Amino acid sequence: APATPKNDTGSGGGTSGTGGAAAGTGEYHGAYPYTQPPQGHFNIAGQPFVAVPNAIFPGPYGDLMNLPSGYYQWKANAWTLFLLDSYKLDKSTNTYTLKLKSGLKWADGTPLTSKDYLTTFYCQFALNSPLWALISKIDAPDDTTFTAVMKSPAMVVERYLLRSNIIDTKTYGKYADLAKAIVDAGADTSGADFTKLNSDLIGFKPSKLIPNGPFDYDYSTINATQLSLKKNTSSVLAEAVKFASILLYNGETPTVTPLVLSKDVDYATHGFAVASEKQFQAQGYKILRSPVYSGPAIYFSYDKVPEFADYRVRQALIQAFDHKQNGTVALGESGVPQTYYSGFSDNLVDTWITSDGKGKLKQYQHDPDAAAHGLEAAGWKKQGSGWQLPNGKKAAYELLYPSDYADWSGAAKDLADQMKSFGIPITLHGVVSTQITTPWQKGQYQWTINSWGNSTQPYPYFSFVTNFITNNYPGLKGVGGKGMDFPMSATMPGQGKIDINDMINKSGSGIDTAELQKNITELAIVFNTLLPIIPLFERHANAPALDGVRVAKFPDPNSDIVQNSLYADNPVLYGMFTGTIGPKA
Amino acid sequence: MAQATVETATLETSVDSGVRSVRGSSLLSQLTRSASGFAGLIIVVLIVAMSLIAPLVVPEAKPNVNQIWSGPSSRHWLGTNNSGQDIVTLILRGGRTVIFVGFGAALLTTAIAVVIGSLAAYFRGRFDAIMLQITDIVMTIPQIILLAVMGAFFELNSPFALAALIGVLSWPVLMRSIRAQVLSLKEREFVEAARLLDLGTLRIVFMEIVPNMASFILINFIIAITNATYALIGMYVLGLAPMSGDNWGIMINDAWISGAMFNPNSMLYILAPVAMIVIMQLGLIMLSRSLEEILNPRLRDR
Amino acid sequence: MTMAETTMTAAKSDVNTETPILSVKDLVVRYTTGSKSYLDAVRGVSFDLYPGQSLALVGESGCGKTTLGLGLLRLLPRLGSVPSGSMTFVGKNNKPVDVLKLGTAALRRWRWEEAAIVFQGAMNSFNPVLRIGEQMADTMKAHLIDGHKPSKDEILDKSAEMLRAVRLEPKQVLPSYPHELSGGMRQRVLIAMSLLLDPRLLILDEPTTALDILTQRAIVDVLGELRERLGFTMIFITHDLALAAELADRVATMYAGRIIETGSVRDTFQNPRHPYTAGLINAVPPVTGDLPNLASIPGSPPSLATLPKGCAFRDRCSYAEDKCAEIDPELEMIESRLAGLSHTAACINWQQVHSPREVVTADA
Amino acid sequence: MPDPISSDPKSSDRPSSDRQTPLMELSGISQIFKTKRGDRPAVRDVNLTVNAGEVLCLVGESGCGKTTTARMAAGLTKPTDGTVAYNGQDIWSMDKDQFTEFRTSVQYVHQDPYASLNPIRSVYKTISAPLRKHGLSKGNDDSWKQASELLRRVDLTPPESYLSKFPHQMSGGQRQRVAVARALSLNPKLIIADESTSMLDVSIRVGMLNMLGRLRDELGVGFIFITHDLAIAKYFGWEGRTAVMYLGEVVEYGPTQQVINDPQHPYTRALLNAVPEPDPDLAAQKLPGGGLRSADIPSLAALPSGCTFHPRCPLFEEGLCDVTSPELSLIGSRREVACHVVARESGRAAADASVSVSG
Amino acid sequence: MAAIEAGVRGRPATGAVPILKKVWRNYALRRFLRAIFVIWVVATAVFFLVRLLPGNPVEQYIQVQVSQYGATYADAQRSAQAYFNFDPGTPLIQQYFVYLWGLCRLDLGMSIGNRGMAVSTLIAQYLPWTLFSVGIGVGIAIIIGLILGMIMAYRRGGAIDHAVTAIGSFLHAIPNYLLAMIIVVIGGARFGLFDIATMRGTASPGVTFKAYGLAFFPDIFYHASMPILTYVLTTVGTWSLVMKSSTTQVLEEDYVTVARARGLRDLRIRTNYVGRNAILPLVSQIATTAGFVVGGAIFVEQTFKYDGIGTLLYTALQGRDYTVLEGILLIVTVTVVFANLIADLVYSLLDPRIRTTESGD
Ligand SMILES: Nc1ncnc2c1ncn2[C@@H]1O[C@H](COP(=O)(O)OP(=O)(O)OP(=O)(O)O)[C@@H](O)[C@H]1O
Ligand SMILES: Nc1ncnc2c1ncn2[C@@H]1O[C@H](COP(=O)(O)OP(=O)(O)OP(=O)(O)O)[C@@H](O)[C@H]1O
Ligand SMILES: [Mg+2]
Ligand SMILES: [Mg+2]
Repeated sequence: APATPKNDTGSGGGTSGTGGAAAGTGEYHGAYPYTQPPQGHFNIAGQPFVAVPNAIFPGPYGDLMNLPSGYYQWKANAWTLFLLDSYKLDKSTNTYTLKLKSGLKWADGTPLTSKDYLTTFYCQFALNSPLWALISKIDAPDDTTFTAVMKSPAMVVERYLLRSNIIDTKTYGKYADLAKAIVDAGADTSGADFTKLNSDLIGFKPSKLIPNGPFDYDYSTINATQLSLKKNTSSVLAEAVKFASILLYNGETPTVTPLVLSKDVDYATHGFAVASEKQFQAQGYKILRSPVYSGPAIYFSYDKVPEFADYRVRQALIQAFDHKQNGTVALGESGVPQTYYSGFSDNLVDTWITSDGKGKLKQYQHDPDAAAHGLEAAGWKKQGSGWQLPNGKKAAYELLYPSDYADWSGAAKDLADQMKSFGIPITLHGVVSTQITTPWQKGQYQWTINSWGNSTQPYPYFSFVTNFITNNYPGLKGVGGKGMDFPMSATMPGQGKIDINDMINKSGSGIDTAELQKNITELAIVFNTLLPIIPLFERHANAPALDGVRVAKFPDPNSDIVQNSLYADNPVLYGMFTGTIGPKA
Repeated sequence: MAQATVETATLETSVDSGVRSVRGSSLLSQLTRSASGFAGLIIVVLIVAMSLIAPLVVPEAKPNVNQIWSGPSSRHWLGTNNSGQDIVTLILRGGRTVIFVGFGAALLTTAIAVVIGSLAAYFRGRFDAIMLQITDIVMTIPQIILLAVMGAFFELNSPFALAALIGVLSWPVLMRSIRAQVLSLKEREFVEAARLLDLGTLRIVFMEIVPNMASFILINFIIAITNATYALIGMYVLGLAPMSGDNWGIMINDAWISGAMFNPNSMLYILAPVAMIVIMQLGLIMLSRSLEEILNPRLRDR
Repeated sequence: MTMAETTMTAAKSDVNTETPILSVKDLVVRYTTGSKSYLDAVRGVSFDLYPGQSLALVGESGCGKTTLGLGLLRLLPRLGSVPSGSMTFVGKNNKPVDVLKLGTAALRRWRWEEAAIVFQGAMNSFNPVLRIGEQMADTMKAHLIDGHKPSKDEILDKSAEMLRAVRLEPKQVLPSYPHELSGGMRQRVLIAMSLLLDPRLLILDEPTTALDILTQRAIVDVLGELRERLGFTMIFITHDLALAAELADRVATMYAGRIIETGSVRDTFQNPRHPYTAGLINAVPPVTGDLPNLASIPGSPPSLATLPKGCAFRDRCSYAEDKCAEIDPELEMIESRLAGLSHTAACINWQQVHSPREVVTADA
Repeated sequence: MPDPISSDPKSSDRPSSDRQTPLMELSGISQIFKTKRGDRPAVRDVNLTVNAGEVLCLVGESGCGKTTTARMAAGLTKPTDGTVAYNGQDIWSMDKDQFTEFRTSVQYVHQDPYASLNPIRSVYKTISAPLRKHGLSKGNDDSWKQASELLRRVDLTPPESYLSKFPHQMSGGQRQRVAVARALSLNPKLIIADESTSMLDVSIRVGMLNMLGRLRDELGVGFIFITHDLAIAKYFGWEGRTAVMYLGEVVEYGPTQQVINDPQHPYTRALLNAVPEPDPDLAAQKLPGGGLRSADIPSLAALPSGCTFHPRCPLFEEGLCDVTSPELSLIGSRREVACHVVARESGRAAADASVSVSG
Repeated sequence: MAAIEAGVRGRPATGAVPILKKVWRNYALRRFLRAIFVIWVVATAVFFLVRLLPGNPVEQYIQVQVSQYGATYADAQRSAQAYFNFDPGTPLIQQYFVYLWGLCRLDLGMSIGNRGMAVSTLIAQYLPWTLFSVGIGVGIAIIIGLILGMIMAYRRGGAIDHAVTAIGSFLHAIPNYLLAMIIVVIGGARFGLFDIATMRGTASPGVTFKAYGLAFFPDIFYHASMPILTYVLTTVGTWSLVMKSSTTQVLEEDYVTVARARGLRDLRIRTNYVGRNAILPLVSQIATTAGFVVGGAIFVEQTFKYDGIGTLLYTALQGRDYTVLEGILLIVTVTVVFANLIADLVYSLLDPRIRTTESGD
């Protein structure tokens, strides 16, 4: 269901639990990896969808400087608007109309108007945003109105429009003008002028950033290890956010973990190891397990292991091992077995699967006997402690996995253990993540572990793209490999030939909810039956959050907002913007 | 001269043992010369024996999801790992490859360094120049990159291949030290004497000159074992070696990436295999005390 | 034979009444050779050395001369030890010290300032990486000269002086590295170095074996001269009896770790009272005159490790009798004179031992 | 002492042609060391020969180039000029086999036994190594026996107590004898002995010299015998020749008997004069400084002009000796001397003074 | 004496050596040319190895775009090419010659992964910190190690020997990244011995030399202290063990006994007689650590978030930033090669015996 426009931004809101602290004192300590200067720069055009790499715009915390129009509540399917009064979709003209709040200001005092929205989205055009494949025209009829016309309607357009961080015309206007000219001339991105614009914008390195959000960089503090954010009082949310300053530690998991252990960090979104997590808990952190809406899955290179081309084999295999154990070994409580195997997160099933469709999704339970029967039905033979393929060979495989991902390698190890006791010996072959893309693309593996689902978009379409296309030949055209080489026109048992490509497109286009639900359900059943990849489990975050040291209270781990995707509409940031998370008294 | 009789008695045994040692028997009695050397021998033998035998007698550690990172207890002395396996079992079973690769690579490294280093110094001239050149090149070629590329093109499955690869890459530093020492040793007159007796170049280099650096070579050999062991672990980290089976290196890598350092209950998972390597190195170094004395008679003090 | 006759090198006849500069009593030096075995390379040696005296220590190869020299300076290798005996030394300040009891610091200063040693085998006596000049300077800088630290010039002057004294050209030698010098040159540098601090006692362990005769002569002259000037006492270890005759006024003959005869040069050479000494003298080839048939002492020296009971020389001795297998004779006074000038021998048959000349004629 | 000669396998097949070509011939050899501080001509234009069964004694002052000459003769260093011929063949143009043959038949005993023994090898290992390498011994026991035998030859008895010793456990003389024993192990045809008896006491030295003398007489082993002890040169080289070197050049060369009993070159005379006397009475009569004008040896880096000996020479004649350097010239029938004054004198007395030499 | 100075009676040197030959004979020059050759070979090898690494920057960027933002491959590829300013399709050999030509002009090129950044700027930014921390750490470790090694050799078999051997080999056998982690986790987080939050990095926020003057130095020492401690602890054991064995050999030399006989002060004997000779075989080993000083310790720097060249190397490796990788590795190569060169020269200074043979043949 599309989000219903909402007016309250939280800032208008009465008293929040932590309202006691004046906007002048508390400091919040977060951690997020960013590229430090001199490589790091302040060109934030395209955030977050087509961002220029290496911008110092630290993930969710970047939203503190340059607000998007709003945040999405993943569980409630609703937008919380920051910069807008309202937005609406005119289905007949396929036009979105965004109404800006009045009196919005940039930190330098200039008013924030719909012009800046134009700048934002023209710049996205200049950066090759997929948005522009779906819209044909944007306009600003007046200072507080922004419109976008879709050429091929899709639900995701709404998200692109509302979730993009708004950038200022003063800084980016010249690029937006150039982009506008190209759009007006027919949006041709193959011309030389586009290429030049694209390159120029990418190469653009403004020395400073003009924020519209409640915080601004404290530039003198930015170094390789940390940066501080200071209050931008002119922001619309300046009052709502109760922290006076924000300190962000730079670093990946290993360097941030000690900081968490020493309670220097209030909340961190890194993927922490189970061992660390346990220790955090021992020290009084609570763990916010926001779903990541994706997880690891077994991929087969059907070229290399044709015996898995038979879907019955895959259906057998998915029952052959204990997904819960696998998830627990990899991620502790954050590795949750899937129930529906719909191809996307169980958290989205209620939203996108029709009620009768849900019943058609097989809930593959751990059942080695059933698995054995399944294999035998497919012509495999149990021989001693191992399995014999229909062609007489022994079943034994090599599993390629990214060795530096703690959870995935844990999962790989456990999978190998479990498969071994099931009778299929697995040789583990770990490769660092930077080197693994090549074999993935070229299909140089027998089994591998790669991800299913999509953690930045709440639409199943993107998950299906990941599952069927990204690592398969259609997605890899031009790259020179065939990936897993799963046939896109497959035979569904009892249904005959299907065109998966077509089904995926259908699952993403259109704005009719019911229609979409139908299409998505169909495709989910296809995924559930054919299992082109075998999801191991669904990953949840294990973000430690420390109440009572600097922050009064983080949301309850069970609260709905924690269901928000960590990296897309972070629940803690949401809490800050809405004033529910504030400094300790 | 009341001492005379005593002397004769004891001195006879001394001659006797001297003769025996000269004729190369009773290595053991020489190894037990010093107490700490003997202790080292025992440590090394125990660890090697354990690593060889344990995989045959100790059953594999069973994963147990309910026991993840359980910390030391009476059932699991060193606790359990991220899949609930008993760490003691893993330690017992996991020495073989590591020790093999460590010794193998160190042996190869030391052998290459000694052979090339001493021959280059002995012959000087073009051979030396070429060898130095090669040494400089091997020494400076960035190994991580080389290994990454190697790992991408070859399957480094067998411990032999691993040992060979590590061994082949790590000799240059020692080679240069050896070369430098041989440069001055070969000017000694006893080398000249050996040349006069036409003992043969190889014999002169390896039997006359090289043993004079024995203790230096020995300590470097031991250091090379540890270095090779960690190079192996580095290869696991880089994902260049297959991660199958129980093996201290895999344990360390596994523990490292699964953040075992951060939790007192899990710390043992990384500390235990490191401790094994430490203990083995300690044992070797203690043992080297005795070996040095065997190789360098001037050091014997009893 | 009068007292006057026994002193032919200058400046020492008047010293006999003084206390000995070095008094060694029953010194034993032991080498550990195995976990339970050892050998005594010096077996109960006693002697007194008077100021200004020059004692030649002769004896066959391996009899413990070097060991004794090392022991006197407490420089034994790691496996060497002094299980018993005492060494009393009277230094420049005329106070007797027990050398075996000197502390580390005192011992360090004592060495080279009071007693210096020139080693056999000068090849390895120098640090290969330092220039000769630096090594000489090192030696001086480590000690006080007349109570003060020597200045650069003093060091240079003194080094040059000593090098010239051993017939070396300082300008050439000082900046040289040890390996650039011939064996003989190194040996001389070592001698020069030993004299840098005007030690009271100088131990020279075969200092001229590697030297040619001219240099040897020069050194003999220099040593004599310096001895006259500085009045140091000398222990001169050699197997070259001729040299001993020239340089020493007393000779002590060692055999298998013991001193078996002491006496003035003249007494020893003209009237040896131990068959071994007699045999040695007999083996010296003369440079003038016709070529004699020289005979070595029959048999071979015993191994110190397996010394039988009784006199160590008896197997090779033409005067040996049954009794010799029983007793290891002590030094016996043959002619008693003033302290330090007497003639002693450790042979029960000393009376029958012929003079060397007679031996030669008997052989011929 | 057991007879060492009878067991020599090589004695029978010694080519008889040895008698014609000298065993070793050094022709015009020079050695110039290049150092940072300039060239050092340690040996210049030396011509010497050794025949089988003959002893050539090299005497001279320290640093005069004896060792350097001997090292060239042994093929240890290549002369910078001139040729070294063994059995008539230039050793530096030999093929591999010939050179191997040369190597094993010419042995060199180093001056310093402290450095010439490998500190980590026991005596047994030191001596048995060449035996094993050249197949002269069969098995361990045989090596053991032969090594014992060699030690006995050099008077290290009982051999058992020395075989297991290491160099640092032995006295200087004992080491020197081990070095000699090692050189003997290959039954060499030419032994170059560099001060090889200097560290031995007189008695053992005489024993050794006698032993070496037997090798010379009975097996025809040639010797280059370096010593500074003229008495030893005289004793051992009585029937051979002696070359007196000074600052890298041979200044007097002839039959030992003549050179030592009737020295001509003022330097040789000085040397003889300096020989210490065992008799205290005789010793007292020596001339101080050997009768030389100066005891200083000039530096090789700055050699005196003319005759290099002139600054020290008692016969020095200004305008002659410091201008031209004398060549070796025949004095009498078999002796060469490099001295202007002596050559002139002997030329004058050539008619009446012809020394007959018994050979 | 006058006679000696009177004149040199040398014979004229044999034939004039052609000037080229003379130049070639020049040892230092010859070594220099060889060093250049080695650098060229290694630079070439590095170039090709780096390009042979699986994956390339474009591919990686695309992967992220596609998997995270749902871009199509085609789109991602286009923006990647625009961003990276690098075409993986250019023939390798052509790229190589461009690279070589750049090298000849001492131009390391532009970073691929960071638009508009010159490789040399990046290196200049990161390298000094590594030089500073690793240099000091290794320096301290070498000094302490050598001293400890000597003490051990002197007291062979004594308590110190046993203790230092045990501790030294213990430390040597612990990988540096683990030790760094132990310091951080146990020392910092658990026992709070120091404040890991403020110690991270190379300097405190905003602290620069320009702004703070001399007060800058205490700050950077404060920040470098833990990395330095790690380097010292992990390498000191090795040095002490190696030095011990080398010293043991020297202690047996006669000249040491003679030096004692000469009554030299112990210190003098230890430094100039024993130490100097014992260090000889270690010279080249010390030289090779120069490469380490430049290359940094990747994992240690990461653990302490100390942004030295190791960090840059790591990110360049992760992002397949070819030019940066090549630049860093070239610097390492040049350093190692020249350190070796210097080691050889130093060696011949320290050991005069080598020098003579060098010029002798
Ligand atoms: N470190 C040692 N260990 C065992 N035995 C030793 C050691 N050093 C010397 N000896 C033995 O002690 C004895 C005496 O040796 P020393 O060097 O004192 O003899 P020397 O009289 O100086 O002989 P030379 O005249 O040959 O130098 C010899 O038999 C020798 O083998
Ligand atoms: N490697 C070298 N480099 C430079 N000069 C050298 C070298 N070897 C020897 N010399 C010099 O050559 C000269 C002759 O040396 P050599 O060793 O032949 O003398 P020697 O006659 O054997 O003297 P001694 O009797 O003292 O052993 C000496 O001046 C010496 O310094
Ligand atoms: Mg001696
Ligand atoms: Mg010599």
